Amino acid sequence: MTAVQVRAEVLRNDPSGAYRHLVLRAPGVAATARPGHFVACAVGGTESALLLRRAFSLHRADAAAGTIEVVLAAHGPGTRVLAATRAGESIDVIGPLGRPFVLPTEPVASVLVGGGYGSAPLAWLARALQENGSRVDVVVGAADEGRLFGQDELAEAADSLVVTTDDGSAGTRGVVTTVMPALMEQHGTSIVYACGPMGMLRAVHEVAAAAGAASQLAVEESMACGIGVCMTCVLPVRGDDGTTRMARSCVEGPVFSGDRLRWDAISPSGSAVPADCLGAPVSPAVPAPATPTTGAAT
Amino acid sequence: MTAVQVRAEVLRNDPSGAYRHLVLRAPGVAATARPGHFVACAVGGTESALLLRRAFSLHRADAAAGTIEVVLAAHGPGTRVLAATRAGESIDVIGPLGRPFVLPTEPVASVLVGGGYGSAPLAWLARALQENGSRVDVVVGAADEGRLFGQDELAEAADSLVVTTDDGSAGTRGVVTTVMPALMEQHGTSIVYACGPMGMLRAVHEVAAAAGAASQLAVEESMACGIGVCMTCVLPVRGDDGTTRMARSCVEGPVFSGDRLRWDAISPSGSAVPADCLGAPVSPAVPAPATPTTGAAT
Amino acid sequence: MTDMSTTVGALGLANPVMTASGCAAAGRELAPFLDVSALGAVVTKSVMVQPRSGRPTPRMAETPSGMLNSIGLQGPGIEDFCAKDLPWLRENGATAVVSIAGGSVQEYAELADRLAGEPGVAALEVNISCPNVANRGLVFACDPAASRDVVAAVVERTPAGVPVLAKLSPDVTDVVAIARACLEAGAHGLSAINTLLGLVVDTDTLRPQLAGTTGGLSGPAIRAVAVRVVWQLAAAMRAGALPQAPVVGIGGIRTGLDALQFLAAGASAVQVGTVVFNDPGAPARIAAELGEALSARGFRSVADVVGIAHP
Amino acid sequence: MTDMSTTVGALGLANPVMTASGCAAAGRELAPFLDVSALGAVVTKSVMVQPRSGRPTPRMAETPSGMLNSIGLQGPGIEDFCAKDLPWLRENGATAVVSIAGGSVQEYAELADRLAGEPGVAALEVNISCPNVANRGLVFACDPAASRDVVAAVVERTPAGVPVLAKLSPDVTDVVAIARACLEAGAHGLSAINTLLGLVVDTDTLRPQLAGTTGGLSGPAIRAVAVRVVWQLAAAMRAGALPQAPVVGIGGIRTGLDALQFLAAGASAVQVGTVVFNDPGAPARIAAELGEALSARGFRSVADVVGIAHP
Ligand SMILES: Cc1cc2nc3c(=O)[nH]c(=O)nc-3n(C[C@H](O)[C@H](O)[C@H](O)COP(=O)(O)OP(=O)(O)OC[C@H]3O[C@@H](n4cnc5c(N)ncnc54)[C@H](O)[C@@H]3O)c2cc1C
Ligand SMILES: Cc1cc2nc3c(=O)[nH]c(=O)nc-3n(C[C@H](O)[C@H](O)[C@H](O)COP(=O)(O)OP(=O)(O)OC[C@H]3O[C@@H](n4cnc5c(N)ncnc54)[C@H](O)[C@@H]3O)c2cc1C
Ligand SMILES: Cc1cc2nc3c(=O)[nH]c(=O)nc-3n(C[C@H](O)[C@H](O)[C@H](O)COP(=O)(O)O)c2cc1C
Ligand SMILES: Cc1cc2nc3c(=O)[nH]c(=O)nc-3n(C[C@H](O)[C@H](O)[C@H](O)COP(=O)(O)O)c2cc1C
Ligand code: FES
Ligand code: FES
Repeated sequence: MTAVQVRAEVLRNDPSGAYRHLVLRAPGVAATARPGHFVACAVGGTESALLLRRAFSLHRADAAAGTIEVVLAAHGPGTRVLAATRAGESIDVIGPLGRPFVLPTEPVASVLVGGGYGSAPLAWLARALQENGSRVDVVVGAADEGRLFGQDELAEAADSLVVTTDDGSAGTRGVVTTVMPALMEQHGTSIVYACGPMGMLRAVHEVAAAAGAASQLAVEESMACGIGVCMTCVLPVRGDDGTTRMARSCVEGPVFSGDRLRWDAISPSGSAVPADCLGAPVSPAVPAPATPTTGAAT
Repeated sequence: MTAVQVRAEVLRNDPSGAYRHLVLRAPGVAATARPGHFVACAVGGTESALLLRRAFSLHRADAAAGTIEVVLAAHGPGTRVLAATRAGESIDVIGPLGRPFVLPTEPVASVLVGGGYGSAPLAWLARALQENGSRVDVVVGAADEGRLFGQDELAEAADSLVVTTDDGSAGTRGVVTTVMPALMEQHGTSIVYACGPMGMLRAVHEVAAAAGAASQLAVEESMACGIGVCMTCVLPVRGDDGTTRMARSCVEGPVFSGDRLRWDAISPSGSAVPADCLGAPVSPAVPAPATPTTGAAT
Repeated sequence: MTDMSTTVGALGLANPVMTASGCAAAGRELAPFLDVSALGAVVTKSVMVQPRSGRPTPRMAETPSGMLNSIGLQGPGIEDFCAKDLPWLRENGATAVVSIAGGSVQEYAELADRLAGEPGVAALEVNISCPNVANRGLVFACDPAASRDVVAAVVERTPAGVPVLAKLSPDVTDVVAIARACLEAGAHGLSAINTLLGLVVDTDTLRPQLAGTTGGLSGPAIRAVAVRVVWQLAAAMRAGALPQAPVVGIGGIRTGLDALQFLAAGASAVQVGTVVFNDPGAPARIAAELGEALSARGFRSVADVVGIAHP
Repeated sequence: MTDMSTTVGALGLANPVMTASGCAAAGRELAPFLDVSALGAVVTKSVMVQPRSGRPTPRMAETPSGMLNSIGLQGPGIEDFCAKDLPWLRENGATAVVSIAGGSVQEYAELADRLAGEPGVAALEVNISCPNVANRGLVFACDPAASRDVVAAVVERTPAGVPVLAKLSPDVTDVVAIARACLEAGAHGLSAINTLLGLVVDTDTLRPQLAGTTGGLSGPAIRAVAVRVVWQLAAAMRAGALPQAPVVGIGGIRTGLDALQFLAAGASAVQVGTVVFNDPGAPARIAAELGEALSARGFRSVADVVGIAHP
């Protein structure tokens, strides 16, 4: 895959529960995209005060049609602007970015878990897994019914679908991990794929690990560049060599193997630097004065 | 007149030569607007990097219909954004602002001069003058035909219309002042109204003064606030008391009597502070070091 | 509902949102857009002893999310100000904070003397971001000793009960050192920040766009610098490195949440400057938004949130 | 057509547009978006002697027309850099300007020693906006003596023909004084500016948004400050108050006309930082736009426009 930067025409922008579902014409992106890849969208033109791109998982890419799809929640100023684009307008898009979900080389039983708009890539992923003969059970959860995404398509694509909501407004009242253990036991699941908020990913990983299953987790770290040049999107990840590094989630992720993430240092509000991380401060190398002094060590 | 701040719906946005002609629904503005008033339009919302409003002369206001009209040249980033607004969208508008053209208390012979989009308010002004029984001869000029505005309406509204272009692509080749003297002599013009770039205003004033006529000139100074609080839009103006002050063109103008402007200190690129201006530096009060030192005296 | 009243030393304010000096003239022009008596205060354009023409034009350049200005302290002089502006503010029920500026310690002293007798001066704000004629035009606010002298001269002449605020420039290596000089000289509070020195080149003329060459950068572009300065001042006070004093936060405030950033960083009140040019009703809107934000977060008073971002 | 080549001391560049340190890693990640060999230069992320984890997250906050970052100089350390990054840059025909950072004079000296033997180091840029461990974390760039020591140690160890650029912080009262210290210590040129110290409060958590509390403000928001610093340096050189040396302009460059502002203010070359995050192809685009702007204005060479905005 090589990322390309394109002006993508908005072909459709439809509501879907609490979200907007956008279809964009971006043949160069669609050509090499895989489930788990993301795109980075600029917000407005040169007169925009919002300089940083916003990242969105690909809901689907259709190489033949030259289209890509994203599902977005308008929660802040940038996503609000993007959610308000109209068919015929265009968005500056870079993609596909990141490393996609790793597919098993042999047929296995898998569980796919999505939280909120995190279920966006799951139907596409489900089809890819089924193509290689794997069983696919899907669990999607959200705070309430409006914040679920794509149940119809998932019901069709997957071997089974369980829905949970915090408030019980749809499916089982509870969270995704409430229903995972039984499901995994029933189908002998050996791999779990998940996409959603960090708290959920952690819980999913723990359930998977307890059942002896691997997990592939798509994380969502705050990103300034999306292409690997800025070092804002890092989190502590144990490498093949056993050493923990602050790894860039935009190029080494966003999909990580759950057992590589240093959960002891990761929280939904950010990550600490584990003491055994490569290059971690030994004694506090940079003294942190009570009063910050002038000048920033960036 | 009291200025109001409104979200004005764009009812029409049509091309007109090199310009865009916008019709906005803004009853509060339309109610008290007079020829020579201007409006200040915000560019985009809170996510816009362009903070300052753009000023536009009112082409016309229709109190009954609750509409105002402006003619705008898309020459920089802000005017480009405004020029691209579509019917149904809205613009944050403040107006009416400034002091309008002063109408004669008795019928007189007047010449109205417009340069480029400066002819926008002239048809409206012509009608106001005719209502009080004055004769109205209009001269409009521009670099080329595309940059003329509103000839048809002016031809209808005025007693006579002369068109000039620098390149001769329409009307007489030349500038507005080429044709003014003969016209003024023929009709015994006692007052000239003009709207256009500073170089033109100056030339118009000189021709008018030479013919013993008064002039009412609508200037176009760079404005940060448009409402009189920032002091960016000033130019040196002689007051009733004979004292020159740096007067705010947004509240004391934009229309000034030509004989009050201190032409000796005004140039198209900005105004100097005349030595006899109120509060002018005596000896350089603020020494201007070759290397600016830190800190800004605003 | 949060109790929105706040204090800046002896100055009690109905709410924490004031206009910033030079961005609201003396309040009159904002009357069509907001109720000046409902504002925390109107901080008037810095006034000098004599009338002053200000600089030649162009005086401004737009910049991304901000602007550059070089007005050069145009104003009517203190007599005219006392004759026309102060009475209007009094009659319209506004709380008036009078900003003063000078080219010498003597000039600041004269202004303080003149204002000492005037009714309706709720507080003085000393704009020390002015070139010191006696020191090759070096700005007072860049020099602790000069800042101290100016503030001491003003405090000495100002009646008890009228707080004196020193307005700091961000264009210094150590803003805490300047703040210390001002507080040691008797300032009752600190206003932070004034504009950053900037320059824009006109790419058509290939000359500086402002007639005054450089100008002051303001607007949302500088907000993070302003919040940082407020944070540094409050942190230094907490660490005992600076005497305790109220801080007024200024710089790029556009919304109630922007104002909240300043309060949480340690400001007891805020001022709205450049954003008034975008939205003349902004100070009132921001006060309302701030009230909603504080209520939504369960704060009962403004004091409860001041400095809460510190560890 | 304007001849776009320029020089920064002994460093010849195909065109004046480089990437800024920390905004292009070591060039590799930009390869899908532009031809690194066609850039003026790639300035690499400041490298330290040892590998470094950088700060906890969150490390960034978006601000109006800019951003705040506190990466904390995450990097692989000089050995890994020489083993992997420099060879890639060489192989891909990029002009490599290596930015170095340290916590002590000794550390900078070690880096200069290590790089002295390396092929393909076109120039060094000394990032002196780092806390000096020996002086309570005071940033080197805020202290003329510390700046002098660091630069002298680097210059001493760097082969003739490899220019050493000192990168200045805007967060000082007198940037010309720091520049003077650097030039007197032997720096061959000045890079201006690094980020401004800023802080953003998260209005949900009511805590600083960055794990590192403060961060560096960058992007178009700071452009007018950066152009001003370049102007001040060039003006001081013209006035004989500062030794003559080339200046590299940095700060908020988004378009060719922005780059032109810096050249006219006195920069011989420019760097593009934060805008790369918005548009990874920006350095190439900006070079092209600058070329068009210079041609349209009838300039035959870059040198003809450098400093033209000065009287
Ligand atoms: C790999 C990846 C995939 C994502 N997929 C989706 C998706 O499919 N649908 C969807 O709605 N959202 C998705 N997000 C989250 C989305 O990027 C953020 O909601 C969005 O950037 C917030 O922008 P804003 O203008 O609304 O908020 P603001 O708070 O104004 O954003 C300010 C800055 O912080 C960053 N930021 C804020 N929140 C987040 C966040 N949750 N994650 C990452 N960066 C953030 C923004 O990029 C921006 O730079 C994804 C994020 C990542 C990293
Ligand atoms: C009283 C008045 C009436 C005007 N009437 C009209 C009109 O009817 N039609 C029309 O097309 N234009 C009119 N203008 C000019 C118009 O305001 C400017 O063209 C516009 O502000 C430029 O904005 P920009 O984003 O295109 O350019 P930019 O160069 O990006 O503007 C940057 C800043 O400079 C100011 N500025 C730039 N050029 C001018 C200018 N010529 N005059 C005033 N401010 C300027 C802008 O307000 C803005 O704050 C009028 C200006 C004034 C003051
Ligand atoms: C046009 C203009 C004029 C100003 N005049 C003054 C002044 O006279 N005295 C003063 O102390 N500050 C003055 N300032 C600075 C503001 O009061 C304020 O400190 C600064 O602009 C930062 O706030 P802001 O970003 O909200 O504008 C002026 C600012 C602007 C934009
Ligand atoms: C994320 C980020 C990381 C940076 N890292 C460094 C660095 O390692 N060394 C350095 O000298 N400057 C660093 N900078 C500063 C930039 O090189 C540049 O001086 C500054 O951002 C201003 O330019 P800009 O507005 O174009 O970004 C960094 C800036 C950013 C935004
Ligand atoms: S977002 Fe910049 S390195 Fe990942
Ligand atoms: S534009 Fe602000 S005073 Fe006229």
